[in-house]
Amino acid sequence: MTDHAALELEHVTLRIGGALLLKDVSLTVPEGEMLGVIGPNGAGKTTLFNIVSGVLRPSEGVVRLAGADVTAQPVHRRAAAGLGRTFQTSSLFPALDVLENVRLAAQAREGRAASVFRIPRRTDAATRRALAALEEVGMAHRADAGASGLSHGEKRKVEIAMLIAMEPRVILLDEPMAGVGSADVPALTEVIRGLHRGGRTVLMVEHHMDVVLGLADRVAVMHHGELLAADSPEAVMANPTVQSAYLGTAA
Amino acid sequence: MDTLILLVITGLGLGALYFLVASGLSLIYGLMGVLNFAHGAFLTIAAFLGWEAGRRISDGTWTGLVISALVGILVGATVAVLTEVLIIRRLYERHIEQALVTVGISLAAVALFEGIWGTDPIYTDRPAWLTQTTEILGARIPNDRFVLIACAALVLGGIVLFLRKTRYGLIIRAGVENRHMVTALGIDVRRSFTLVFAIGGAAAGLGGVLASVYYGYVSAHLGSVLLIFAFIVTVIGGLGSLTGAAIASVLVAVLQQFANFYLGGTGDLVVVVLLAAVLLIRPRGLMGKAA
Amino acid sequence: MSGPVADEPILSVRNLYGRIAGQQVVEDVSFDVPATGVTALLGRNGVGKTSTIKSILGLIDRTGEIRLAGERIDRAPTHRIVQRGVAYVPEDREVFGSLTVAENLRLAERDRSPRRELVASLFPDLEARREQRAGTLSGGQQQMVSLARALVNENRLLLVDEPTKGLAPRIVDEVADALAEAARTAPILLVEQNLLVVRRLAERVVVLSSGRVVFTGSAAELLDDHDRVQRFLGVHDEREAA
Amino acid sequence: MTAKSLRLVIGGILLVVALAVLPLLAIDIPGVLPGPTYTPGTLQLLAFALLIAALALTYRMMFGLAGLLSFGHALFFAAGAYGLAMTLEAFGPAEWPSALVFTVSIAVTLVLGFVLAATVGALALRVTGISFAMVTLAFAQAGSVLIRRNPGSATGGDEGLALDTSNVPPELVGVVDTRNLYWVALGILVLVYLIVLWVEKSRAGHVAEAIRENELRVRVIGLRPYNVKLLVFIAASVLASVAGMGYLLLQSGAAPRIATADFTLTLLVIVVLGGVGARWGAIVGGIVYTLLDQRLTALAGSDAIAALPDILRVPLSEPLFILGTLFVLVVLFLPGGIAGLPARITTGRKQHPAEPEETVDA
Amino acid sequence: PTTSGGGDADGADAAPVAIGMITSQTGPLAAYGEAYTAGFEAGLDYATEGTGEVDGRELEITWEDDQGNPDTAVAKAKDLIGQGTQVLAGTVVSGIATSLAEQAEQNEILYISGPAAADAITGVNDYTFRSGRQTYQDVATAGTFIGDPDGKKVVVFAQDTAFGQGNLAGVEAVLGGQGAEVQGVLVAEDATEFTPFAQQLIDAQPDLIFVAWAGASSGAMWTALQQQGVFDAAPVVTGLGDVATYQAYGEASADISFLNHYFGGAAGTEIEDEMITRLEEAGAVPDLFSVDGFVAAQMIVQAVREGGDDVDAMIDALEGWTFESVKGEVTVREEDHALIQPMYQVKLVEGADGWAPELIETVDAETVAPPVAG
Ligand SMILES: Nc1ncnc2c1ncn2[C@@H]1O[C@H](COP(=O)(O)OP(=O)(O)OP(=O)(O)O)[C@@H](O)[C@H]1O
Ligand SMILES: Nc1ncnc2c1ncn2[C@@H]1O[C@H](COP(=O)(O)OP(=O)(O)OP(=O)(O)O)[C@@H](O)[C@H]1O
Ligand SMILES: [Mg+2]
Ligand SMILES: [Mg+2]
Repeated sequence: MTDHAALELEHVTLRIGGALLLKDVSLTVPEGEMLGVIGPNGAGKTTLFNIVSGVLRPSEGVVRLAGADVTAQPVHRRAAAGLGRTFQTSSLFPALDVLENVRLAAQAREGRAASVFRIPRRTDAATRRALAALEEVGMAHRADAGASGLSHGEKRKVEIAMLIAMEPRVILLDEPMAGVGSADVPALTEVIRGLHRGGRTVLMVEHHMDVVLGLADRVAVMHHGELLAADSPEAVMANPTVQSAYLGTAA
Repeated sequence: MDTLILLVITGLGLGALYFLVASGLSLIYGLMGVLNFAHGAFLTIAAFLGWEAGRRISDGTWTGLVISALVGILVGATVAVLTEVLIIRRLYERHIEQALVTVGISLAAVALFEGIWGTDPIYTDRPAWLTQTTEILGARIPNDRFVLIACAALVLGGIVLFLRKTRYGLIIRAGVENRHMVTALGIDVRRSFTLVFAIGGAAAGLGGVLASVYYGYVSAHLGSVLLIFAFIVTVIGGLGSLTGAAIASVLVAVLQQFANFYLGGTGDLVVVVLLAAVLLIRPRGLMGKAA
Repeated sequence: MSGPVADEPILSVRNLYGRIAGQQVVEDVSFDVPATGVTALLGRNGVGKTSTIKSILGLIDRTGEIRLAGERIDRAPTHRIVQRGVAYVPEDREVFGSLTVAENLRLAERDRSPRRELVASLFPDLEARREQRAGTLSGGQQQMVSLARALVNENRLLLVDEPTKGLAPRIVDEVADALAEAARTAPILLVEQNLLVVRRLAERVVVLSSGRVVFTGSAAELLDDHDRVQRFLGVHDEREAA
Repeated sequence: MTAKSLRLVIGGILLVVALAVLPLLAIDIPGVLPGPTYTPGTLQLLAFALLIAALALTYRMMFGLAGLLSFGHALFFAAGAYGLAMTLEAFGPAEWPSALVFTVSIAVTLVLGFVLAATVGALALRVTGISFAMVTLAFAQAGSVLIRRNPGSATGGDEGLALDTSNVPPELVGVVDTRNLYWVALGILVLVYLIVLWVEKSRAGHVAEAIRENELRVRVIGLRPYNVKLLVFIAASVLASVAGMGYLLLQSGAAPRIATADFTLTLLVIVVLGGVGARWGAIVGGIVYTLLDQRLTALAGSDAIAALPDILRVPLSEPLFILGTLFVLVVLFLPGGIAGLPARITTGRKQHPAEPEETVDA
Repeated sequence: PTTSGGGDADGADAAPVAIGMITSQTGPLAAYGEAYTAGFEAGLDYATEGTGEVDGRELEITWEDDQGNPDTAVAKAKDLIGQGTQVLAGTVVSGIATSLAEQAEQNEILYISGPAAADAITGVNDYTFRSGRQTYQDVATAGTFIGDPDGKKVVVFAQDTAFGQGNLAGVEAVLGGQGAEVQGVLVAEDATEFTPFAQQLIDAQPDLIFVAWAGASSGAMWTALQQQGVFDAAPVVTGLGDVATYQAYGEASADISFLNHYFGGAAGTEIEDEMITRLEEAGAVPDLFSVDGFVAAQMIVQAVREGGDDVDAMIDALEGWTFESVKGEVTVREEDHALIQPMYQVKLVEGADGWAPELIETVDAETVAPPVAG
């Protein structure tokens, strides 16, 4: 294990057009931490994830993964270096079946993922890893189903299986519970806990406060593109700005 | 010097013709995402029927020409509406298929026109003034170029006003993105889409009649020749941008004139290079909106 | 416009069948939406709540009898149904990403005198972003646009599908307030996962399971019965589902 | 290997064998083939159909698998045909045996095809969607213009380029040897099929499919779409030039028509007609289209048509009118193309319900 | 179609001779194909005195449509050859003629090319003959308009296609060879705006402008030349095409000097009358390429009569053959199979039905004979 933090942001600022989307955000996430990210709608949480995963480049500032400066690296390089993410709205490959979806992720991990000289087989390592990942999220029985016919909760689980198959060291989850029925929340919470327990560093944006409080080691609060605080769940919940700007009376 | 002026003004005239063809194409493509390969066929049939009507009533006069133009506009709009209602409508949100059926229509239409009007060009009569020239700074400019430029400007202004002043532009842009949601807001998208096709077809119809004035003939292939330039102009100008298409039309035509004249007839090669270069440097085209 | 008679339901659905891509997703569903207040349509993921609403609007293939204030609407095309005063807030927001916020709202205005001030006061955040393209809004902001599009008109019925999905807790509160406010003038058929919101807004509930109605009755009756909540919605504790 | 795939393999082999022995049989299908299968005219037509099928297969790999809508595929077919014709003519030291010159010319053409594909692909793939289609169109248009311009009398311009047969094996020259050319065409089709099958089944094929669905998602799992798309583009293009070489030998020449955008559009029509969903769709599409084209022309010239009243005679005597109309009907009513037919017959269901028509308000 | 194993299997001389005619019945040049076909029918009727037989042997003629497309033509040719065709003839498209000549050589049968004008077909191989004129003869006829070309300046205005390039090369060879200074103004085929080029022509200050143009854009091109005053600057010569083009020159018609291969009434020979009678009976009119078809029929009959089934004997029968035809006396030159024939100088005059051609002068066959192709 290195002595570097899993993820470091230094003075990250993002401007698009005239709008200031992120203001001087600095954040360090140590190896193995589960960090909850909360904040009002439009605070910049998804934007932050886009910066970390490389979908957006910061106007200023530096992004480091395991000590290495990745600010200029394209998305796929960061992913190959062990960064996995999900999207706020489900995105699978609808024309492929569930197993194929997950196997793509597993292949990517192995390298030579897009080789013409290798034909995937039911027995190869990537397939085995994909099946194991589906097993882990309880979706193995749906391996042959087409991805487009899955229910919302099932899609969420398959996305997480893809993450597991990639074996990333750092994971970004953007609202994994959005649209998941109450009945499935506990199971999915367990799946996420499992992700973290495997020693991975997890950042999770989530509006379901009990899920955040139940899982996170630390909670970061975004507001108007700024990082207001990153502290223990209790301390954050007690913060008056969080109370008024984010929680309102519903908490 | 007069060669230069001649090149520029005739280039403008050619650009006007390109724009007349491209305007309908760009409108339909930009708003509805339908890459309409049948646009050339709209144009050709309008030119043929416009010519048939014009010559029956009074050949080679201004009345004849005006009647041709009106008939052409009407025919273009009608054929476009029929195409939309009978065929394109069934394929909404399936843009590739839409483009494909229009390929089929254009193949079939050109063959049908050849069957009806034969393979040889049919030479048309024009009012005498159109075949004369006007001298500008020593360059003798054929008069029909001025008509082309004026019509193109009118069409550009008309369509821009239509989009600005009515809700149709909005409805169609939204409808292309998510048709169901537009109906769920209580709007009859189909009517708007048909209207846009009608306008695009009318522009093609006018373009067809004017093209037959410019070339001096009508033939089954009139439309297909112009269509490829109209595509190029639409893409260089930026999808959905009518002003972009107008600027690109002039740019392409003038450049083509100069290259044909000074660079050993390389006009079309230069245009092709321009297209590739613009797309590679600025994939959205000159005036296209950010993706 | 003749106001509905007090005891006549604004919406009545009988033997509704709906299919997507040849697959039956709504089966023989019948229920009424009373002319006032909020009726919640509940059920676990994938039981067909969204599909039911879409069938009512004619957005998917459907058969059955649907009446709006007594008049048959099951053969009418979507835009006609909406023009009769039905507003729809879709599950996935479905804002027009390439249009600006202002354009999204302008498109939705059906009435002569749209209630622009109401919308502006409900969602001040949107006022500030009128010229931003809706595709670049955050998820929550898009949800606000979607709601605003429905509330900008005078409606006879609101069909609202998971309006609080992805919203921050404080906004969930505000949206619930807005819906409560809206429900004073027009009845709402609401799909919602957050049972706290359901309890706060709904008087009546209809529960679906695998495309069929399994329960209709008062909201309190259902929510207070832990057994039923557990059976129909798979939830042990209402709070857990907040 | 599962029982099902084993059956498929055996079926495929039997089919190829059946096709291979056709020239030895005298099967006559009046109305479909111009004459019995051993006659040179019929073999020529069949061989042409097989080559077009091979070309359609390569086009499907790009369009159907990777979702790359190219308007410039004809360029690579033409590169194969013209490339081989030009190398055969321009080069070949007199002291080399002609078999060697022939082989080396093929190799040189393949390398040229590869370089061209890599260059065009590398540039065009920097943009996506319609822009990609337009850039490929631009390159193909440039190629087409160059061929027609006849620079340095290298391409023969409008008149095309005749095959210089001095270094072509005598078995591939002359009408009596049409049979051999037929076998060459069949060989090319089988080769193309196997390579396309391999690419599609490989990891790269799966990734290409995923890219078609959602490019950002592919990048997020750590793959670079550009490389895979380029690979598919190059593979399809080089195979297209192989088909082009077959075409040159079969036709004893190359005509500028094969470099035009219209030719690419024809390919698109073929692939859609056959059905994008399946490989065999492209093959069937290629064969059906070629035969239809030929037969409809025969029909157009027939006395039966000439005797019809004008309103029927004019459209029916235009083969392209019939093909175009047929194509529109297929897109409208048979979305899966010919390859989609079996599934439709077994499910018997309309896949795309028309929008409910406007009805009178109650 | 039936298959025949060739004449000799039956032993009898009465076996029919299979002739394959390939030309455009559809496609861009269908009109030319039609004229050629009608001319051929007339010629066959004339040469066989209405019997369709030569020495008791039936000429079994199969017509095929090349659609203007070499692929189709080659397929059709192979089919015909495979079925035992001994003589191929036809096509108006030079590209197709090249392919057919290639097939004729590969398969050792006789080929008589149609109206396709490319010089390259002359002398391409032993099996290939022409029934029409070639580019060289057109150009040489144009040259007759300026008397002695020595020291004169000739500008060739043409499209940058094989046809245009061929004409420029022709002018350079013919008139350049006679001491004229030749300059080419070549325009891209797709160009639609010709006004600037008209200026360029005037600026060149030529003694003669030779225009070689094909296709639909010719109308716009002539208008441009007229508008810019090119006709005032120098005499303009071009080839007069088929009937359909007579009205294409618009206002410029009277100012252009035309060279011509043939138009109805140009020759004034008895055989021409014979042809016209037959054409009119068949509902056709005499046109540019009627003679090519007529000559082709005469040549085929001669080949079969003298050569029987032996292709070498057929070649011998045609090589050096001089005969009376529509345009007068024509000769199949022995060395390269060029068809040595007279050409015409023509002008257009306006009549009740629009513009119609009128003969100025017949140009002697030897004056415009191409040099022997090597
Ligand atoms: N191109 C742009 N121009 C202007 N503002 C933009 C642009 N793109 C995004 N924004 C704004 O940036 C802010 C951050 O958006 P982001 O999606 O990161 O929010 P979020 O915290 O994820 O919210 P939510 O919880 O609702 O998903 C939003 O206010 C959004 O409107
Ligand atoms: N486009 C589609 N293609 C195939 N099946 C679909 C499609 N859309 C929905 N379904 C299926 O229809 C059923 C009902 O879906 P619906 O969206 O109505 O459920 P829901 O009750 O709204 O669920 P959720 O709570 O997840 O929103 C589900 O089983 C779903 O898988
Ligand atoms: Mg977000
Ligand atoms: Mg739902």
